[in-house]
Amino acid sequence: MALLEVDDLRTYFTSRRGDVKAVDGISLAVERGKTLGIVGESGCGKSVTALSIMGLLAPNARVVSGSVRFEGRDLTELSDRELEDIRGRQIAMIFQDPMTSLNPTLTIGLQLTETMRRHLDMSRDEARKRAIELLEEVHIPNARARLDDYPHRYSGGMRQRVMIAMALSCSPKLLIADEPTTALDVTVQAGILDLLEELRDEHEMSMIIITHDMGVVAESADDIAVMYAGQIVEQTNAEELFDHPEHPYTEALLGALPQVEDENVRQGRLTAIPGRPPDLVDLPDACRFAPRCPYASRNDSCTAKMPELRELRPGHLVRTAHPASERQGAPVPAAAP
Amino acid sequence: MSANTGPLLEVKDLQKWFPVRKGLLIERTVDYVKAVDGVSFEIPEGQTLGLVGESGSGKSTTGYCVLQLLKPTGGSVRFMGKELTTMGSGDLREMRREMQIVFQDPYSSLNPRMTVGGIVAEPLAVHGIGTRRSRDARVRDLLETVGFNPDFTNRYPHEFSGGQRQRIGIARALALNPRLIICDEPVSALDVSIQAQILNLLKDLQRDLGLAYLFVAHDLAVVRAMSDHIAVMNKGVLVETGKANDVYTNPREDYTKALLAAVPVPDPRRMRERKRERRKLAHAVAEGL
Amino acid sequence: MVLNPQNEELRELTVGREREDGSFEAGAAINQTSLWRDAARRFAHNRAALVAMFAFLLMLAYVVIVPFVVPYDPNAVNFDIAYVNPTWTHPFGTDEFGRDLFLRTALGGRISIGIGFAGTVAIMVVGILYGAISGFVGGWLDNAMMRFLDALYGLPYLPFAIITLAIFGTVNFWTMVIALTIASWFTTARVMRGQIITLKENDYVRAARAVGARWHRVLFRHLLPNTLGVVLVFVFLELPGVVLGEAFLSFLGLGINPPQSSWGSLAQDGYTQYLSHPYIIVIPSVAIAWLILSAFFIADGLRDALDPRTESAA
Amino acid sequence: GGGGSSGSNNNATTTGGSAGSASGGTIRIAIGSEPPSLDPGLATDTTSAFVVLNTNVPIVYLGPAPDLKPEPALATSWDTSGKTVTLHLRKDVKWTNGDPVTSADVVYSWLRTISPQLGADYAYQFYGIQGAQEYNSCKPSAANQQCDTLKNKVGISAPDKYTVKVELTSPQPWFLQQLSHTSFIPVNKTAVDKYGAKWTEPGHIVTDGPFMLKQWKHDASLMLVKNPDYYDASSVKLQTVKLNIIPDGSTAEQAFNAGNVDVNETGWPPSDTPSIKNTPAYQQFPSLGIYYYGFNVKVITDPNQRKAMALAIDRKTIVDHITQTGQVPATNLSPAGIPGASTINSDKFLKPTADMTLAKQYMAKVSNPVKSINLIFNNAPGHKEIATAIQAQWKQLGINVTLKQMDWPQFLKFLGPPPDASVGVYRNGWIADFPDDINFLSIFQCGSGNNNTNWCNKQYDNLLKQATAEQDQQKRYDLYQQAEALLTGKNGDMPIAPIYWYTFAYQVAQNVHGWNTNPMDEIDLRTVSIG
Amino acid sequence: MLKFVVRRVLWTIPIILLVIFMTFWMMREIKGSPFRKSERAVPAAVLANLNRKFGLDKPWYVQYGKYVKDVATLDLGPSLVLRNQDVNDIVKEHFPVSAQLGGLAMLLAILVGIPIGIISALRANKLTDYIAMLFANLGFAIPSFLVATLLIYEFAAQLRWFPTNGWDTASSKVLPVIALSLGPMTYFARIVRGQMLETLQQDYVRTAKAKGLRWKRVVVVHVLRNSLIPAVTAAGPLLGFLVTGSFIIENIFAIPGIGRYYVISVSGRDYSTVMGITVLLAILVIVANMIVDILYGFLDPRTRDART
Ligand SMILES: Nc1ncnc2c1ncn2[C@@H]1O[C@H](COP(=O)(O)OP(=O)(O)OP(=O)(O)O)[C@@H](O)[C@H]1O
Ligand SMILES: Nc1ncnc2c1ncn2[C@@H]1O[C@H](COP(=O)(O)OP(=O)(O)OP(=O)(O)O)[C@@H](O)[C@H]1O
Ligand SMILES: [Mg+2]
Ligand SMILES: [Mg+2]
Repeated sequence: MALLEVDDLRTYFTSRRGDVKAVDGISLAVERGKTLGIVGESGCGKSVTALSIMGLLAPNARVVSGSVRFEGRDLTELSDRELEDIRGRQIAMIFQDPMTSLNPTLTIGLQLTETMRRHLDMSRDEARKRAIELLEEVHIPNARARLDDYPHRYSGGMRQRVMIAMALSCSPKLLIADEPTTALDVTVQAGILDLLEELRDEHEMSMIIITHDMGVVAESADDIAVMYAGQIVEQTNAEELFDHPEHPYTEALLGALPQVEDENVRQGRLTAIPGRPPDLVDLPDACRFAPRCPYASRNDSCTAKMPELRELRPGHLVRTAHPASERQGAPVPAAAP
Repeated sequence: MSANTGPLLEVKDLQKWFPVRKGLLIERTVDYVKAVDGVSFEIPEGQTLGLVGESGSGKSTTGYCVLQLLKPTGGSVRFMGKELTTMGSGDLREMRREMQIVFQDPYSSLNPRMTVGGIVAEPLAVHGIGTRRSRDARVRDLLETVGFNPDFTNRYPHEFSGGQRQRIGIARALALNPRLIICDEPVSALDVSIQAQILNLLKDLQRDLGLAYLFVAHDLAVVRAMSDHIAVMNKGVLVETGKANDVYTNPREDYTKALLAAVPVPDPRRMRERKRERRKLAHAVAEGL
Repeated sequence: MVLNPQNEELRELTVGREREDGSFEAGAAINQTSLWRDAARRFAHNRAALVAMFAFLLMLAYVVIVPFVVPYDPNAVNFDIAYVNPTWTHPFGTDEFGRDLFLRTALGGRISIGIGFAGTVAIMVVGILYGAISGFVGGWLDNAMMRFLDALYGLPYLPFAIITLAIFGTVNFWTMVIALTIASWFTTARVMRGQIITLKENDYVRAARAVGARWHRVLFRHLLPNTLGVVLVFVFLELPGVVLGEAFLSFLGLGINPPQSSWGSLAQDGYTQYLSHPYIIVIPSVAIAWLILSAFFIADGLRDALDPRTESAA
Repeated sequence: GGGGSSGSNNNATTTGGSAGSASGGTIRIAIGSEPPSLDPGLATDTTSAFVVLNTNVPIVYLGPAPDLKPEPALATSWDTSGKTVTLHLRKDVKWTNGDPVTSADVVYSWLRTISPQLGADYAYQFYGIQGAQEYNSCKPSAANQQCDTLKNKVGISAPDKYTVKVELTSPQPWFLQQLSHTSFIPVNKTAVDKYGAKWTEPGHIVTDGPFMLKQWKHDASLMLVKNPDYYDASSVKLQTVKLNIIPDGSTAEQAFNAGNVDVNETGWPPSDTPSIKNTPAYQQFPSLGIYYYGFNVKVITDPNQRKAMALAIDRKTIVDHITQTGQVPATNLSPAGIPGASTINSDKFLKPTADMTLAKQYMAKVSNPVKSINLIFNNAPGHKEIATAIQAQWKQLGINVTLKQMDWPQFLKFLGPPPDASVGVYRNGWIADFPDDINFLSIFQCGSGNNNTNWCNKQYDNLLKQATAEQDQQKRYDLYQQAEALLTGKNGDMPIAPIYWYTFAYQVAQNVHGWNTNPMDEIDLRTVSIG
Repeated sequence: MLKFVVRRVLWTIPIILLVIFMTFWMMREIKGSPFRKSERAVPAAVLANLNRKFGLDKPWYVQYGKYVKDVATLDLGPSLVLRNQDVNDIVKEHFPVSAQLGGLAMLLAILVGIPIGIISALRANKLTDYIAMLFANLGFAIPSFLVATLLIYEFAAQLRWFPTNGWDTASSKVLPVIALSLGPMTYFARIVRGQMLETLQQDYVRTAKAKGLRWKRVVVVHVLRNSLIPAVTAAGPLLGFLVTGSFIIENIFAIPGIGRYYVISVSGRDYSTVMGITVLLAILVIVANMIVDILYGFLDPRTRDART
């Protein structure tokens, strides 16, 4: 059994215009010790998925259906107090913006130790000692002295390291990182990603890494789920996805990305995706990508009915009527290893 | 325009120091933040210079100094053979017809209280070009050029998405038929799919109008896709300049190497190799702490 | 209490900061409303603000219309009908001179609301100019102007209004407005300066300068219009302060000249009679509270309406 | 008595009858303001006078109304011959520091008050004494020498330890009554020299009256205790007097109703008068004071218009519906309680009620009526209401009155004399300094500092001059009558419109006995008892 | 931080000079003399004596210079109206009363207003919230003179639980403090509520929740502290306002405070007293603001570095 199993999760927001179907039937599994990457355009529901797992949704959100099974327990059915015991202890989370995710009025030390004191029953001194170790672990120099500093004295990269240290402090089984490097410079990003990988191995935890950057998932994920408009449109392991993208959207995403190692990139043009994602309030019963899809036509099945998420090859799920391998003239890729 | 043989833009030894003021009652300048410290480069007509570097390395400041939106502390900026740093404000206004800027944030770069038409027409209005009628026509032209539905001139910017807004910003920059556009991270706020649209647009415009770009970005892949030459900036100084492909394939400075190695590529196998390279370099460069 | 003029919290407002709402293709507009219509729609969805708006308009209507329809002379003295308790013929009763309070409260409202708005506008004009210049010019001038403002902050508000009235020697509509303005524009100036300084950092201001716009265009086309939302909210936030200030001055006997009256002076009249005729103080007090509350909720609604961020948190 | 800068609710005292000598006790009195000064030389207002009078022995006390004859106090007897007055002092009056009060104290104190250095407002009370005005007018810094010379020329001397001799500038029949004024009360030189301006603080202050200042919490309360060494201590019944300063009438009324004070001297909102009048606590005393409207005769030039306006005022309505504390509608300037009033006020052209028909007749005679007039008044309680009523009454004559409410110093500035050209009518009042009608009539002399009307009538001035020299009382009253008629009579010029004569009203608890106020607003606590 | 304080303190000197100058100038512009207290004419000689005695016959710059010197030596001069008192005495005697009144009102406002704000934010859009905010808005809208009037009528005159006036016994302080504190109390309630709601949406609160902290701790440690910042910012000017602006309450309750004196002095043209009190109050406001700034630095460490 996987560590985390999300089954047909639907999270809607109440708004004046109607329900915003931010997450609309997502199923995921995170194996122990593995990293799941979730990629997708802004607004496709990546964060809402993560927050649904954590039970940290905004007051106007509600989980309409589905379950989030963590080690067999359905988190959506737990009370607030039970959830509090799991958060930070079993499942930890890092957020996108390290600038605002730390409380500016409390010292790093306090924010770091309070998790341990809450979950691990440590004394103040023990917790401080452990905090120093943790800061060293995330490569913060002069950790002892910097423990009593306030967050504003830390750079963005350092703050994100603190966030990581904090998330790891109780050795959670699952770490959810929601765009942990988007706000950071490339060099810093690389450092953070390396660090996460290093710690994941060390602590033997599982990870969900959420990003809009294909490069980031390529670097750190074992399995990847591509999201589009509240749904998963393609899901498989990392190499398979980059080698043989099936969904037109995945293909387009890859084509739109300039390649730093491509000598001729200056001369060529990039693949742009026309159109825009659908309104999450008013969704037709059709493939959500159809309006932007170069392969969809009016009398297609996918403009009349939502395609199922199907297992095209073992371990390669895709939700489209026009997977690359089924298109005319497309070479049929070898089965995934 | 006087024919001149030199490059379109020639920046020499550009400096911009921001004073750090301290003092009890009356503040005195005690120190400087050397945001730009001795930067030199040139951009020939119709070409693109890519300026890369980490956050805070002084890229935007360089751009502003070129346009004289910030008064440089020292150095020279010659544009079309004329020295801008010592130019009077009247002459400078004239020069502004020839050089424009596109900003990173499509949200803060358009005045929310002005219509799309008003925004794009503003450069024309400021320079008293044309009648209201002829300006309207020109605005429609411009919007069409950038792929923006010209029927929406009476709408307000907030009604449009980031990509659309960025097009409005580009239309504004094109209004005066400039020769040089400074693109200050024009795509870093956009999603990948939109980013590609804008990059394609900028490329097309360069080809059709013969524009020169100073293309500022922190995403090395994007810079590479856009630039003929590259300048790598770190802490206010240029650490490396050269032809784009040379810099990318053969970086000389460790800083450049580290920068390149840190760029993720969408290919897991390639990524594993890069990670190893990166680790090797890791100690050569400060980690941005 | 008087709305503390030095308090910025209430006025800390954000100019419409748009939220990234996704990226869409060039061409179709995302939503087809103008900024103001958008705000109006949001305002219309705020029930408290709507009720307040209705209450406010009702009050305005009362104040404007009643003097035309009530058949009494507001200043005629007739001791025979003094102190008539509220009845149908005199819905608010009569005062010691037998004057109809329904009519006089309406007339007093004209003055109170008039002073309120005139004072607010004066505060706005002075504060906006001062703040805008300070923030726009920046540098040492900004520094000097802010230090000067610090000094003014040291001046206690109502006593200075009193001193100002004493300098004028006579209390009429305009001297009252000036007195209430003189020590109340500081906060507006500060907030305005903050606004301008923030707005100055917007790229569209840079863009305007990059195309060669001169300072006045930058100030009047790009900066000031963008403070409009804040200014509008401020008008309704300042209003209670000015109205209450007028009431306090009237209460101290520094009110508008009789037989004219304002709600403040009516309340003062009422104060001296509250033991025997309590309705006389209650009516103008309720009117003041009515005005203040409705202005306050309107301000609240406007602030939310003009801040597109509130959209999501419905 | 001091000024009536406050409104219609003022207060006053005479030595009351003999109340039963109940055992001593504490009385708590609400007073309207902090006494600005307890220095007899500097006190100018009624509140200060109240405390000064009860902590000191004046030169003379005033007898009961209506005559208000001088009665022995510090001076046991006196001789008057022409312009010379000789005072014989009591020998058993002691300062609270044990020293006797002597003629030297009197001479010292008077010269101190006159001296330009002290800057006493009431120095002019002494101007009837030879050389006083000259001394008071000298500039001490310019030539000290000169001031000293002038000081020596002031007609005040002490032939022996208990005799004071005064040389007046003219025979002033009222001078002895004037001596009852607090500004003539001697001060203790030792204390003044030792503590300077602060000598009136408790602990420093040295007095000689029935009570001593024990405690003074500024702006909150004063506590007086009985002076055991007062020469007539046995007749003083109260042990302690607590004066609570409550400026707000409503609060004072509430405090009285709640039993927090025994006497409400502050007053109350007029609208509460009808109910208070029905309680046994209500006490009312007549006053030598007038509330009037003055005309600026340079603006309202036609006497017929002034008469019309004066006639149009319905005094009774004002008294009944606005002031309400038993004030008497004033048909003349001279108060009904002034000695000789029956003679002086015999021309009753004006009536307590309005005579609209007559008023309109007079108005019709006016060739160029002034139809729009500014009326100024200060912003103390009560004035606004009266002005509002009169505005409505004058409206019936077709006159549009604009009311201008001002704060006090501003008001005085507009008042002049001469009054500001914009002023058509002003409100004013007068409470007697001493009980002789000259005190009222001389207000309207040409060039008088209190004549704010611009009205100047030589005939009137002559009548007053004759009266000043006239020793025969009845003849003097006749002269006063002629003068009064020039003001408010049928053939008079009507520079003023009298409105009402003051009364003083209090809430006095049932267990307080002997509370009394004389017509000059003096409250004497010697005879008051509680229990 | 120390430097910041020193700097603020140094800056107050020119600011206070400016305040003195402005007050001085305004007082000179007021018509009317401090030496006419009644209708009675004051003879020219007497007026001259008085002007000479108080130095009002000197040119304005001499008066101003002397005044500044006096202030520097902490001698505010004699009162022009209360002839036996110095402004120093007046201040010494009455300021503590106002300070106590203002301080107590402030304390009450904080002790009641802040919890109301907190509770109503935590119960946002529930009945408790509506009731609390109804109270807060009414308290904001009803003029304090009406509140004072009602309190005296009900609790002093009718029920006789408290005295109607005065400032000597503890029970006499109850009603005025309540009357004065109602406005600021509701003000605190509103700003705390507003800021709480804002803070509750901050990323770091989400972080705290993600750490699994108990809700109570999240509120107390992470939300409260940050929500109090605007209240603290408001408190400085408010304290100044409470001490300077309490004269209506002082008048109604017959409290011997400085606020009432101020008004009396203005209408009495007691220049020296007005000036003295103004300077004092200006210093008070400036100091209050300074303390707030320091406190602010305490609560929000970001500002500590930003300002040195
Ligand atoms: N509180 C809310 N109320 C209403 N709609 C919401 C709310 N929060 C999120 N949404 C909507 O839910 C959808 C998914 O949001 P989500 O934050 O999960 O996107 P995301 O994939 O994380 O995007 P990004 O890359 O920008 O973080 C969006 O369309 C957003 O507008
Ligand atoms: N007005 C200013 N005053 C003081 N320092 C400034 C000012 N503007 C910029 N700086 C400093 O100058 C340096 C360069 O800033 P600049 O904005 O040019 O960097 P950048 O390379 O564009 O970074 P980014 O990628 O974040 O936009 C930074 O350290 C910044 O803090
Ligand atoms: Mg997200
Ligand atoms: Mg930049």
